[in-house]
Amino acid sequence: MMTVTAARMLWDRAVCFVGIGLPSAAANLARLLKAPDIVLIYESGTIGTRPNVLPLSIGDGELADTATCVVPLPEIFAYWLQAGRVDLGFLGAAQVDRFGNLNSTVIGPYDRPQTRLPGAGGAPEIALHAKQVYVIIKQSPRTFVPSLDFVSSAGFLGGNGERARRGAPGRGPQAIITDYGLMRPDPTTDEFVLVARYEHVTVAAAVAACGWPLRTGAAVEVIAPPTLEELEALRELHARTRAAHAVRVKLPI
Amino acid sequence: MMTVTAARMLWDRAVCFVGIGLPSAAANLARLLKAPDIVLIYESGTIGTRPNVLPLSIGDGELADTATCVVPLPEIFAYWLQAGRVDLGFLGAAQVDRFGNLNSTVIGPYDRPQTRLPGAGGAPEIALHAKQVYVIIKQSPRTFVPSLDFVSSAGFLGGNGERARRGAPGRGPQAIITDYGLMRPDPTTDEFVLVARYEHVTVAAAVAACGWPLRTGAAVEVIAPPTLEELEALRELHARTRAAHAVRVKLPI
Amino acid sequence: MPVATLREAIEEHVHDGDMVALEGFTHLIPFAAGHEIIRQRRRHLHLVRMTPDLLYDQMIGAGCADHLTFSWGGNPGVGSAHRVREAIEKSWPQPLQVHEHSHAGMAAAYVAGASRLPFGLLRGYFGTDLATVNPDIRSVACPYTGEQIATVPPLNPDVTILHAQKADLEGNVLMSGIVGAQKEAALAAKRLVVTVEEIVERLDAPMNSVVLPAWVVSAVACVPGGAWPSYARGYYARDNAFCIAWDEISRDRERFAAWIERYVYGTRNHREFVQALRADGVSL
Amino acid sequence: MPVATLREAIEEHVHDGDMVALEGFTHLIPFAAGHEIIRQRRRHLHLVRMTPDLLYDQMIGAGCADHLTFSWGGNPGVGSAHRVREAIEKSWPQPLQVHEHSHAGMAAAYVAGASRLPFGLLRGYFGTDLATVNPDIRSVACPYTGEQIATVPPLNPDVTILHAQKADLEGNVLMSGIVGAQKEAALAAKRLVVTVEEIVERLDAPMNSVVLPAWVVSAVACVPGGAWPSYARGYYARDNAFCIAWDEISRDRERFAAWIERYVYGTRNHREFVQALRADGVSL
Repeated sequence: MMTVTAARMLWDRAVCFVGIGLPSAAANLARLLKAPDIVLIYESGTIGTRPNVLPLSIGDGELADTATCVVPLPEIFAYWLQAGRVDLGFLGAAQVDRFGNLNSTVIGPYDRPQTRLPGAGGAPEIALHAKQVYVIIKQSPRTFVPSLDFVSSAGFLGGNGERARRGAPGRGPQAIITDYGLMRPDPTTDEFVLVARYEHVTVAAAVAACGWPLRTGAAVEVIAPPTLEELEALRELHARTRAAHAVRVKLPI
Repeated sequence: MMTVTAARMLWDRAVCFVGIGLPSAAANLARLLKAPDIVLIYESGTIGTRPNVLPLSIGDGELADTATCVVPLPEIFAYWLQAGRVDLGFLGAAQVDRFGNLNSTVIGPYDRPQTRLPGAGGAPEIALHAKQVYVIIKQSPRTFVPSLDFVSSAGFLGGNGERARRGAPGRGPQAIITDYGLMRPDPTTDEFVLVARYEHVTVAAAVAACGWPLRTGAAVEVIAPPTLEELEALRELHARTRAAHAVRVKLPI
Repeated sequence: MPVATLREAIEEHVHDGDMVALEGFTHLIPFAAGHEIIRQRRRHLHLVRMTPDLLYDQMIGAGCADHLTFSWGGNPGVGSAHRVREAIEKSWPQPLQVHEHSHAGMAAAYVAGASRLPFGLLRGYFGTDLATVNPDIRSVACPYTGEQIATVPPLNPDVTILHAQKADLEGNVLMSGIVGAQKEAALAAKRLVVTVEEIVERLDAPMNSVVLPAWVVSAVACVPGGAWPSYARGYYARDNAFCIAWDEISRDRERFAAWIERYVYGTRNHREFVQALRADGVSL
Repeated sequence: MPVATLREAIEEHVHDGDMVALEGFTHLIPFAAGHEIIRQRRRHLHLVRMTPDLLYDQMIGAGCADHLTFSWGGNPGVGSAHRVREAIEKSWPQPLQVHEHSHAGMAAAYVAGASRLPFGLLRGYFGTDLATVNPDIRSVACPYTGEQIATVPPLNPDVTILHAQKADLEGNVLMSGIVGAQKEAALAAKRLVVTVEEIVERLDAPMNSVVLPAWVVSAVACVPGGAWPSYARGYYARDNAFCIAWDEISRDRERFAAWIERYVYGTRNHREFVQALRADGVSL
C-alpha cells in the first residue's frame, strides 16, 4: 500500500533519485503504470534506467543494461544531484522527527551505540539538493520520535523556515508516506501533519503510532485502496523479480 | 636537427606530455627508434597514443584511434598532469628568458599588444607539474630575451632556487633545445648555459643569437650529426604524414 | 522530442548578449552552428571556448562578440587566428574584451559550472602573469594544510552548443572519440543545443560511452558535415588543407569579409554552404 | 609486465598498517583479493570503502582492520553488516575507529586524492551531525561569493585493489558497466592491484571506455569469479541468494568464524575457495 501510494504521487518526466526497496518498487510501478518517461537515477551511476525486474542492490546489472547512460559515481553526485537536476529524491530512515529530519546512522550515542545502523550513504546530499524529497517509512513511536539520536540528513531542521533561511537549494521533504497514511509539512511551521489515511486506519491509531503529538490537517482524506490494475502490476513486478533473483549464479571457474 | 636532438634525450617508458609540432615529431621519432614503450599523452585526452603519422592538431583522429584510452580533458589535467604522473613535458614559446620562464601570450603590453600570440593553453600547468620540462625553441635575440613581456609559464622564476623554495612540484625546465645547440640550467643559479652545439655552429654564433649574455658550460660538447637511421626514420615519418594529410576530405552530404 | 532545424534551434536558444560556449577540442567543433549564429547576425555575445580557433575567428571577425573567455587562440598546427588577433590588437570590427585562462583553469571552471559549485580548484597559474591580468583567478587557503590553492569562478553559459555523432529519436546524444570538456560545458549551461551527423532510431551506445540524455538537451538538429573543417570520428576526417588555406583567407579583412559574404550570408543553411564551396572548386 | 598471482600481489603490495581501499560499488567487488588479505593475516589495516558490505564484514570480522573510512555500511537490500556492527558496538574482535562520510563527501575525497589536491569540495553535509563526529569535515569561504562550502581531505590509499573484466598482456585493464568511484580510488592510490576475469591478447576496448593503462597498475592477477558474490558484467550475475544467506552466517560469531576457517583459511586460493563452497552444496 505504501508502494502504491508513493507510485501515485509520481508524475511523468519527473527525474527521480531512487534508493533500493520501497522507493525502487514505487518508482518502477509508476513507470509501468502511468509515467513511461519518468527518469530514474540510481546513485550507482545509472541514468534513465528501465529495469524489467527490481534490483536487490543499488548497482545490479539490470540497472546498467537498461540505462540511457552509466557514469562514474563522483559524476552522479556532482554533475547531476548537486547541479539541481533531480526533481524528487526518495529517502527511508530508522528515525524521523516532526520536521522531517532523518536518522539512519545510529540508535544511542554515536560513540557508544546501542544499534549501529548502515549510515547516511547518499542521503545528506539527496536531502539537500533534490527539489523535493519523499520519505517512506513505517510508523511507530520508535521511528517517529520527538528527537533524533543523530541527524543523518536534514529536513526542515528546527522548522519555521530555518531550512530556507539557511539557503538549502532543495525545498526539503514534502511528504512522509507511512503504513498509516500520508503526512505533509505545514507551510508555516514546517511540522508534518497527517493529511490522509488508509481506509482501514483510524486517525486515532495513526496518532498513537507517532512518538510526537501528531496533528491532523484541516481534513484527513481517505486514500483510495489499490486498484486491480495497480495490484496486478505490482504483483507481476514482484513475481518477475522473484523469478529473476531465483536464477542460480554460475561462475566461469 | 632539433627534432633528432630532442628524440635522443627521451627514454623508454617515459611518460611524455606532448604538444603539436617539433615536440610531437621528436616524441614519435624516439618511439619509432628506441623507446617503443614511451607513453605519449596529448592534452586532448589521448593517453598512450601510437600515431602512425604526425597529427596536425592536438586532437587529430589518429591520436584517439591509436590510444590506450581517451579521457575527458578535465581528467587529463587533474588526474594525470596535476597528479604528477607526467615525467616530461615539452614546451615551445615565443620568448624565453635565462631562467627558462616562457612567454606565449603577447609581445608588447597585455592591454595594447604589439603582437597577440595564441596564449598559454596547457603550458602553465605542464611547466608546474611535469617532473621536468624540455623547451624547444629557435634561437635569436628576439626570442632569447633578457626580460619577458609576459610570463605565460614558469621556469625557475628569478633563479637561485626560487622555484623550489616556492614549492613547485615539478623540477622545472631541464633543457632548452635550440637550432644552435643545447642549454642546461646551472644547478646553483638556475641560469641556462650552453652545454652543447651542433657541429656546424660556433660558440660565438650561439652567444650572438642570444639576447642575454649567454654563458657556456665547463666544456661545450659537439652534438653528433643525425645518423642515417635517424634521418631515414624522420623522413619516412614526414612522408607518411604528408601523404596522410594530402588525402582529400569527403563530407557525407 | 527536441529535434529541430538548426535555424530554429539558434533562433530560439541564442540571443544577443548571451554567454555562448561552442565547445569541441579539435574534434566535433560545431562549425555549422557557428555559421548559423553569424547568419542570424547575433551581436554582443560573450563567447566561451578553450580553443577559439577557426570557428571563433569567423564569429569574432563577423562581429558577433564583444567578450571572449578562452585559454588558447590560434589556428592549430598552422599559426595565428588572424581575426581574433585583429579584434584584440586593433579593435576590429569592434573591441573584444578577453578573459584569459590556462587550459587547466578553464577545465576547472567548466567542472565547477557543471557541479554548480561557486568556484573551481586547481594547483595552477604558478608564477605566471595570467593572475595579474585576469582578476577572476584567485586563491583559497586549504583548511587542512594552509596551502594556497588557485581558484577560478564557475563557467555557466546561457547556452552551450556541441556537435556529436548521433542522436536517437528521443533526443539522446552520443559522442565518441576525443570529447574535450564538452560534457562539462553542456551540463554547466542553462540551455544545450546539439547538432549531429545523423538521427537514428536506437542509439546503441556502447556501455560507459559519453551520452547526454534527451532531458538535458534543449534542441537537436541533424546537420551532416556540421563539424567541417574539423572532423567527426567515424564520418569524416579533419580538413587540414582548409585549415592551412584559412591562414590566407583570414589574414586580410576584405578577403575574409568576402568569404563570409559568399559562403555564410550568401547561403541559407549548411547544405547550401557546402554546395557553394564545392561550386567554387573546394574539394570536400 | 605486471601480471602476477593474487598471492604474490597481496604479499608484495599490502602490508600491515596500510591504508587499503577495495572499491567496487555493488559491481566488480574484489572479494577474492579481500579473502587473500584475510588468508595472509594482515593486521591493523585502515580499510577504506564507500560501501563496506559483505567484503569488509568478512575482513573486519576476521580482525584485519582497526580503522574504517566509509559512507554506508550494510548488506545491500538485506540488512546489517553484522561483523562491522559488532566491531563498532562491542569492539569485537577488536576496536574499530570509524571515519564516516556521506557518499558525496567520500566521492569528493577520492576525486581530490586522484587530483592530488589537498582538499575536495562539495555542497554537502547540510544540517547533519556528520561534521560533528568527523573532524575531517570542514569548510572554506568561496573567494567570489563568501559562501561556506564543505571540504573533505583527500583520500590517498597506500594501495587500492579493484576487480575488472579484462586485462591485456601488457597489463592494461578494462572495466565496463557500473564503475562507481573505482577509477578515482585507483588513481588516488600509491599502488594499484587489479584482479580480472580474464587476460586477453588485445583489450579491444570500445572508444571512451574505462581503461587503466598498464603503467599505473602495480600488479594484475587473473582470478576468474573473483568478484563473487558480487558480479562481473558479461561474466556472471550477482549472487543474491548468497547475500541473503550471509545475513544468517554473519549474525553469529562462531558461525562466522567457522565459515572463515573453512572457506578462507582452509583454502589456498580462490579456486579452492569456490571448490570448497561447491563441495558443501553451495550452487555456483
